[in-house]
Amino acid sequence: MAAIDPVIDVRVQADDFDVGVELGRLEALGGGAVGSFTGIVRGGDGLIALVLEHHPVMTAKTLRQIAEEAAARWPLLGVTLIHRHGRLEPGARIVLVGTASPHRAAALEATMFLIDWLKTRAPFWKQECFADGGKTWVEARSADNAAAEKWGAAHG
Amino acid sequence: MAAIDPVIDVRVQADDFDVGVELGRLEALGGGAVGSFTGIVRGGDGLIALVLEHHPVMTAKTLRQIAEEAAARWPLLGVTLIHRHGRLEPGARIVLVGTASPHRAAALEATMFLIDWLKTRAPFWKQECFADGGKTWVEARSADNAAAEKWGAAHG
Amino acid sequence: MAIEMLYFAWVRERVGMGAERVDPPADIATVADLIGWLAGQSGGHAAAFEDAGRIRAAIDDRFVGLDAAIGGAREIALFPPVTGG
Amino acid sequence: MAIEMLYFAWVRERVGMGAERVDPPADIATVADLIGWLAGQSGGHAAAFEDAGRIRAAIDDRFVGLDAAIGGAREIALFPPVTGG
Repeated sequence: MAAIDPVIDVRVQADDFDVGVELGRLEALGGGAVGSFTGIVRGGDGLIALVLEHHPVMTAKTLRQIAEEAAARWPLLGVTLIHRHGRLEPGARIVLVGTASPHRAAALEATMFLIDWLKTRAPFWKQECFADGGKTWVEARSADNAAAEKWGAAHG
Repeated sequence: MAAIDPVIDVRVQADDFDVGVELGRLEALGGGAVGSFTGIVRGGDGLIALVLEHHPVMTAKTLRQIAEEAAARWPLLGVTLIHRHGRLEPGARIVLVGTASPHRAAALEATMFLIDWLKTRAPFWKQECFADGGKTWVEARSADNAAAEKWGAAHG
Repeated sequence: MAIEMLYFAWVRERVGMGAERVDPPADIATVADLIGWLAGQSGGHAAAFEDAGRIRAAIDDRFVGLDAAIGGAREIALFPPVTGG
Repeated sequence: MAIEMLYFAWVRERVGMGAERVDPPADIATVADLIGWLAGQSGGHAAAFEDAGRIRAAIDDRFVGLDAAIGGAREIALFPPVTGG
């Protein structure tokens, strides 16, 4: 797998991102197969915003490690991970995972792996803000841990 | 699974498509999770173009059936399938699969299912055109059949 | 029993046309029978249909197996295994 | 042994600050020891660290278990399980 040296692009930012532009960069790597996952703030139950807090020093480093782990497991030409922080209203994009590979299964499996690991390993915390003024820190979900654990331990 | 009536958008066209616009439509459905796969013409070995022939009456109908099958298996809010035909040069997009769901695993598994079934069930045929004037019809791959078969038979 | 035939990809190229109207004899009951009969119609047809195992079929825009009965078919498409995606 | 502490999410809110410099006694050897010691520093610290099982930690920007030794640590972050993505 280490035969390919993938283009890893990791960003932690308050601003929105352009999914078409980001996936276009991955398409241009020539692999033929591009997979993506976009996470968006879901409304309902009076939610007016999520506030995403993060550990500023660790986040980019952790995302890079997760991207490198994916590149060690699948033949990837590129991995893009973008995670927003700050206040995000319903409908706002939170996270983008994008992969490029010569193989469609590699692109999509790596995408799934990346979002599963990112959910349980990247130092972000979500607070829900409701219309009635209430605020709640989102609890970690055991289903997320189970999803991450099915990929096994880190290689590195 | 039938509780949700998904937005199914199926297109067979010669023109290119805008991945950002298409995925934006799926994001707007409010599910929170959008998955995608984009297939692109891969260059190399003197390939100058693919020519995609299709069965004009059957293609859109078949893509719709495949999308409905995915919606019967996963809780999807939306499925977008766009497949181009005609002459496509290296770097050109061929196919887009996009899904929206409340659940990230559903979005990405359905994306994988859709591209696997599309490869083995949609009536398209690829011809490779080479710089030396040679033309070759792409042979069906047993790996593609195996990938499609792992999802089992149609529900309908 | 006139049937509108459609051919795609290398089947179309070998036959030398994308569509034709045929009127097979009454004892041609299945798609496989039809393929065997078509193979005798011209050199191009023979080249297209020399190996029926490589041919896939649709009757009136529905995929069928080669053992499918063709009675009542208005249109039959013959083509190689699909390679889209 | 002065350590720069960082707190995130509800740990930060309960402690009442995002960072502080602490100087725990010499017998505080592990992250778990540190959490127990911090819990005695104020009512806010007590509320944040009443259940050590809900706390995760990083030493000098690397995730560690609560049994990790803190000797030589420059900076220690304490926070709830992550909920990004």
